[in-house]
Amino acid sequence: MAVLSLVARRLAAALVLLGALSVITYGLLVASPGGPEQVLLGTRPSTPETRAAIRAEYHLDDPFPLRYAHWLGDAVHGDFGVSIYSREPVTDVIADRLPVTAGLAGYALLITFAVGVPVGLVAAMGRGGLLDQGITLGSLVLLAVPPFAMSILLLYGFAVALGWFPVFGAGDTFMERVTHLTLPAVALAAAQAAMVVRQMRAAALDLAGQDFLTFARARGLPRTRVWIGYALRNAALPVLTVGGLLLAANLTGALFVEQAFGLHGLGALLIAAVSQKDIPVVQALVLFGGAIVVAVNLLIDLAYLVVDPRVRHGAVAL
Amino acid sequence: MKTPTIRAAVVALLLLPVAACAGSPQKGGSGPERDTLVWASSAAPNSLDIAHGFNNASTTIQLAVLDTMVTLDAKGTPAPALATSWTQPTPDSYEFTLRKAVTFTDGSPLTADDAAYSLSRHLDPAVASQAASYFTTVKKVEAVGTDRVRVTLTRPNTAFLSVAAIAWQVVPRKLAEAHPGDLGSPEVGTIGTGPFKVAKFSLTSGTVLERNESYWGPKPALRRVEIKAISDAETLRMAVRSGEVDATDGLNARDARKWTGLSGVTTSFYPGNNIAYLALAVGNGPLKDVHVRRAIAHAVDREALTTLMTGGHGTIARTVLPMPQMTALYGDNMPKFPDYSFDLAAAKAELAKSAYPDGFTMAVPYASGSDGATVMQAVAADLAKIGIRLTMEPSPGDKYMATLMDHRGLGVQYVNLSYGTPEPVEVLPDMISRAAAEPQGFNFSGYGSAELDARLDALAGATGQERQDQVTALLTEIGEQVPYVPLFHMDNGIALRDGFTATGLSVWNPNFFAVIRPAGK
Amino acid sequence: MTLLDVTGLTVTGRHLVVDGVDLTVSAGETVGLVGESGSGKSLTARAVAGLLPKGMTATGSVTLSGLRLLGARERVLRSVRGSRIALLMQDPFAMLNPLITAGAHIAESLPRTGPVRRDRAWRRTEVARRLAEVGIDDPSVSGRYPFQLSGGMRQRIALAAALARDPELLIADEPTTALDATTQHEILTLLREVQRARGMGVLLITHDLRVAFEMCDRVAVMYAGRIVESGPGFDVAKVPAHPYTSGLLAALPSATVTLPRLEGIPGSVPSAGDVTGTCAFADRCSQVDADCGHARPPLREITPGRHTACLYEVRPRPRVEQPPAALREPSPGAPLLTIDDLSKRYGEHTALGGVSLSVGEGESVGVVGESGSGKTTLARCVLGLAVPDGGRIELAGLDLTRRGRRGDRAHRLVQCVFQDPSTSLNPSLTVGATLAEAAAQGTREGRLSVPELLDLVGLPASYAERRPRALSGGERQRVAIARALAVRPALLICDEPVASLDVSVQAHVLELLRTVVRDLGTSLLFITHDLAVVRQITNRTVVLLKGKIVEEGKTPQILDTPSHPYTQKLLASVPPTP
Amino acid sequence: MRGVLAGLLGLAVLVALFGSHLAPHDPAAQDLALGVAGPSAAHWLGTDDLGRDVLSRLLAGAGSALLWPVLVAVGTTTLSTSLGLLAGYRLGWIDAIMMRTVDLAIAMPGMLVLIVLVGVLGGGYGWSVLAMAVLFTPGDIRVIRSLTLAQRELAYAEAARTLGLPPRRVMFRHLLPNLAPTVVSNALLSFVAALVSLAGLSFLGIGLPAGTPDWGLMVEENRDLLDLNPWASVAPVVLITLVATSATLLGDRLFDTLSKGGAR
Repeated sequence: MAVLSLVARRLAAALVLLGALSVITYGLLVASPGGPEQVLLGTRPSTPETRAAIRAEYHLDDPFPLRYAHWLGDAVHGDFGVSIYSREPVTDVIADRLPVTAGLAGYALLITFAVGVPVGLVAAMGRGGLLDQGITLGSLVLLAVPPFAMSILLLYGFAVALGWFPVFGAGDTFMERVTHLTLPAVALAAAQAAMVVRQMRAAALDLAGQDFLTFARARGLPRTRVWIGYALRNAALPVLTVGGLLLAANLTGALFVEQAFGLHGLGALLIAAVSQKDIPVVQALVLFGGAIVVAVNLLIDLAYLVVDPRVRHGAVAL
Repeated sequence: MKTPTIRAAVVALLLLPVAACAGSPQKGGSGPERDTLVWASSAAPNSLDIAHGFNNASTTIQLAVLDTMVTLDAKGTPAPALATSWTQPTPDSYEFTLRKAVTFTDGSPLTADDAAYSLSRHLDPAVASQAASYFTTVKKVEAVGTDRVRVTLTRPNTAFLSVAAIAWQVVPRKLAEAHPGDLGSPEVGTIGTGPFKVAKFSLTSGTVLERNESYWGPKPALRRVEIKAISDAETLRMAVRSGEVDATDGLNARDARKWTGLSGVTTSFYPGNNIAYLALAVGNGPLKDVHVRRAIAHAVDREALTTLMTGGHGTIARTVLPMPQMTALYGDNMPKFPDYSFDLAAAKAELAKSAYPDGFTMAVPYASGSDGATVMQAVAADLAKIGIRLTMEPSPGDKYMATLMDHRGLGVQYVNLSYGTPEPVEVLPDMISRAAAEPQGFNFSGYGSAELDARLDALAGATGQERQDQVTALLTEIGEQVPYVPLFHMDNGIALRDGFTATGLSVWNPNFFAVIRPAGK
Repeated sequence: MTLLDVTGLTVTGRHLVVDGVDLTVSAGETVGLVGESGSGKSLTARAVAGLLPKGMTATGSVTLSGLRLLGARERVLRSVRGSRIALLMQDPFAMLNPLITAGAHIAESLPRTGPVRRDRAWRRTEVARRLAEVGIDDPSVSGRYPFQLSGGMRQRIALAAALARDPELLIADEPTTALDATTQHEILTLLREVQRARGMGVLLITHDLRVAFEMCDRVAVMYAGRIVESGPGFDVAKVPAHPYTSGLLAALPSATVTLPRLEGIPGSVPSAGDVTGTCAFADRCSQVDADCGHARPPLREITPGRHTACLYEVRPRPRVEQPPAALREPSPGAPLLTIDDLSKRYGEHTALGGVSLSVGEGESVGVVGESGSGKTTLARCVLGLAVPDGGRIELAGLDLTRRGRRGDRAHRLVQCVFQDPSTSLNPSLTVGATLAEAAAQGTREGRLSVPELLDLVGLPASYAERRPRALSGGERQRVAIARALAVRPALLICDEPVASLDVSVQAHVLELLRTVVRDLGTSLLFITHDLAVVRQITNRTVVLLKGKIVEEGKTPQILDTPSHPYTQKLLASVPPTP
Repeated sequence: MRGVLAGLLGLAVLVALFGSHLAPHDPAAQDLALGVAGPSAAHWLGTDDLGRDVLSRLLAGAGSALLWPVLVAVGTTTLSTSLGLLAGYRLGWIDAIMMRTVDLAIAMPGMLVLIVLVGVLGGGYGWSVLAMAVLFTPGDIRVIRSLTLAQRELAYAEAARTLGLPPRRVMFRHLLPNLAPTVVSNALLSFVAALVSLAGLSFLGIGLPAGTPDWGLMVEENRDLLDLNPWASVAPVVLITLVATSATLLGDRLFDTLSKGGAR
């Protein structure tokens, strides 16, 4: 069965990936100067006894392989340890932050497609026309604006100058969430929407040249049938792929925006954790990120499986 | 160019639906009677237990929730708190009498046992308390009867009370014993006898305090305090500006100009118990030479630096002690200390006397993006004028901190430390004791000797005039040998939106939530 | 009565491509529109169906039994398409939606209104009926996806879909070009049957004169965007009334006789825009004179229903009386190439199942087979582009199958001319560079210079400067031949070298190959699907079927008296040469 | 249009090379007395909080702002092109190994790794540049490989092989020129990506020494001056965007022309 073997293959790959990721990050963090002491001792003078106690508690004097093995042993039992900084279980720390980032990512993705797909199609239809050129140029510019610059721009424009939106935080109720996350989502989506516009435009143009589209029209099929059954369905896959990758990117890489909008999301957490040598948190985050990427890719492949018979019947390898 | 129009269109398209419900972003604070304060700190509090959260953000909350045995009055002298009174039977022991009928917010009564344990736990390595070094002189803590606590020291320590005023925060023994490592974490939280109790503590969505209605002391005017962490200074400022935040202490005197400009916001500054200086590693090459050190002291334009870094809300530092400690110690009759005016000629002259008449080049590590970065840039510019070339070596804050605390590659360091007590003994050992010259210590100049250590010990026990003279002597020596170049004292500041006032802000009483009150109340 | 009436149709894109075409198709009639690539025949078809590519515009008039199509609203056209005009396109692999089943294609094309209720059951039976009409009785086919079907099957499905709403006119644009000879034959027969049964009009677009003559009641020959001759197929074939037509006919290779000389038409097709004011064929014409250049000759009627755009009588071409079989007999002795029990598999598919053959010194052997017969794999194995699973290849005493033994001698022994002229040359290198590089790979003595090589293949030395994109398909193949011969190989392999060339050009290239190998004494292994070509250029022929040799012998006797049924089938499916 | 683009980029290059000479003031000269100030005759774009001339710093910063991304682009392109060609042409185990690795690398959460890497290694753009090159390469390798696979099947490539040309020659003289359009536009794309990401890293406080005149760093250092002198941080953003846009646009155009020209 195609699906099973696919899933199996992917899971195997995932294990390798996560293994590699964890070793690399752990190694980097251990190798880099300074340890969790700074965080644990604070910026106050400390006594030798305290320092000794800490080194013992966090196995700071063990050799790297031993420490890693220690961590791995717990990790495989689902115990990702306790945050050095906040002293709560890492899983809680992440669970605490996830909703913000997830909301942001989802919202951004929504905007990205709500804008990207139609605009891309419009551009493709009016190919070479003024509108098309405008859109193409516009998307290029959006691609070129650094996300954090975009954040600052929006922040000043809509939150400070116009005061339409809150400046920071993620809000508590659903409605608050929406208002709080709108600007960050836009900042995040801007470049991605531009990407999707380009993608969609290309896909549509490519389709327009396809014989089977002409043949469909030649048989006098109704417009809806041609557009939905033929054009969209065939354009869906590439766009779908982009969407998945964007989602993964947003979940793991929204840190600029989170930083600028003072959102306590995973990105912000990562930055803090890295600078605090909060190894358990960083490890968990990186693994989480890896897992997300793997999962998304798997979902995309499954989607292909569903939509494209050639893949389903193993005529084309994934 | 079509771009702007397109972008505008896109954004507008997205905003329209939500713009409606975006209504007034003001939350909290916007209630009918404004006894809810939305407070923002520039860093997230990481623990409600000083043993693991000895930093501004955390301590601010701790002092609102937990009571200390003693406290400091406006002049910085110890005053009763949970201890109604105390005696000093021998120079090296204290006996505190506990306030009657005080209960923790969980209803359980406060006992002498709780109080005693709350101190002794800081000595337990298993707790790995960040406050441990404050209590190194504590030998024994015991509950005497139901309402008295006796503390025995290894040797007399005049600073003990002042230190206790910050770090001896009283928690229930049961709770503390059960959680040596993670008391005060979001999971465990904490219980105190203070004016407020914790309604919610999360590193992500912030902290909420509610008035402790059964508080033994004067009730705070605020019913509820919501505490947010906004790490980005600019975002924080805009949050206050837009009214989403009512008050914050997260403003750097340096940015005063930007804050004072905000409408509907009053910013007030008061002397901070901090000292910014350059540490000159006396063990390192050219810096071995006292003339070089003096030359540097002369060459740095402290006045310009002070205005740059404190935006007019600070003072030039003449000695290495924080201003409040100086005033607490000397009052108005400040003695004259060796001072090095900004004088390039004098600087060149000093340098000429040294082994490096034409100057030298030296690497200077610093934390990128920090105040240090700015200061060192300015200093480098100054020193270049007398031929001392500093090559800037940036590294991320944490990495810099790590190398610094390992005392690796010390040269010219910018250091700015805040302290908690009016006691010079809290500061001086950090600067000139040989113990502090070891890794994890704060003596970055490496200046020190057995003789000095002895004098420091003596100072620890000294009182009155004797104490004053000893400090003066030490400061004078530091002034002559210049292991440190004092730079400036920076004021602390808080910003309040209209509708709130703060009276009696003092460096010795960082309990903001007790002093901030709705306007008119 | 006339069904389709096209008058003065002109199509312009970046420049003029169709220039005033008049054309009629009556009900029940099959009209062939013949022309080489670039003659504008396909665009004419597209214009009629109102499906011109973006950026192209048509003027003139197109009416379908009175209804104006050209310039009509899209809504009108949509109501006409499928139900009255159907369009069948060339590439069966690109014409179907890869994501839906064969059945779905037909079902979605069925009329949406009618006397009986259009429910599921009806649709199923209807689909089955339509499939049966195009000769597919296996109902499971309707459940399959395009990629699971052979080219022929797909073309049948496409036809069924195109006819689903019973149009009066079917425009078939090169419907069989992409298919194998035998399949092509089947589809054409099917097309004729369906046309007869339904009595519908068919406009058949093709580049293959023979197909046109075989299929059509009337034939119109297109050249550079205009029609140069039209008339009943039979007459046109017998007595061409335009030099171009007669040129084409002369260039046609024949499967029945070995022509002493293969004559192509000199020069190449001009673009319609450049010749609006003159006879488009003038500067390639053997009997051109002053008047041809002055004005555009009108399409004049010579006999009823017979038109030509030439001002003059077409002189009959002089028949070169020469003993046929100009091919020299191979010198007897040890064979140059010996292939022994060669086998190669790709996964499940067996490309070669134990093939043994030999090529003698100076001999020319043809390998005939359809796609999937393994003929190309055979070539690739000899060239070392594929590694055989078993068997031996010995070339001039050198064992090519032993790994690593190919060394630097092999490439001097065997070279190849590949099929696709569009990719046979490196687009980023000049012709000169390509040839020089090739020559450098040969032995020092007797190394040919670039000009010599160009001269060898009948190209001016100035071509050395050009890049491939400035060359016509024929010229590219000439260069490709020169490149292959540059190292003076003992054996030249040709893999369908002329398959994608127009007839007139094809003739040139074949003639060139014939003479060159004769002069250089190179042995030839000629791989093709076209029996007529084999006849012209090989002494011996090997017929491959599914990776096995089914028949082998002297070319004439195989083509004249085939013994194996498959060979007979192949021969039967070659359209008769007039 | 292309003229305009080339002009813009040419200008950028000129400034990058000679910017510090064009600067009206010494970009490092501080004027603490003046501090931050808006545009004036003396300082067209005003000054930052150390009283340094913004315009001069922009000009002087062009160098580092453009140099590093160029390094990334060059590194990424050469690496990905040669590896992609190798894998796609040689196939076999080389290809297998390389592709597995690429799959792995692509599945890595790029931004995460970058932050951890640079956050830990710290100091200077050097590491960031390296890390970025490593992050960008796998994707390009894939593209180049698949193109190579397509090209090597084409008649001209097979002819080259049958001529017994050495693999290196086939790869670089025959295949590479026909991949040019993709290679070039890839290079420009990674340039843009690097330009933007490096600015981003500066924003996170990772990268160059404070006070180095560098566009990304200026945005970060001066963004809290937006009220007092917006130009200090807006100008660099505009410049970054401008350069990035024209680079991408040029990439698109070049791709079109090259593929029309060189290849079929």
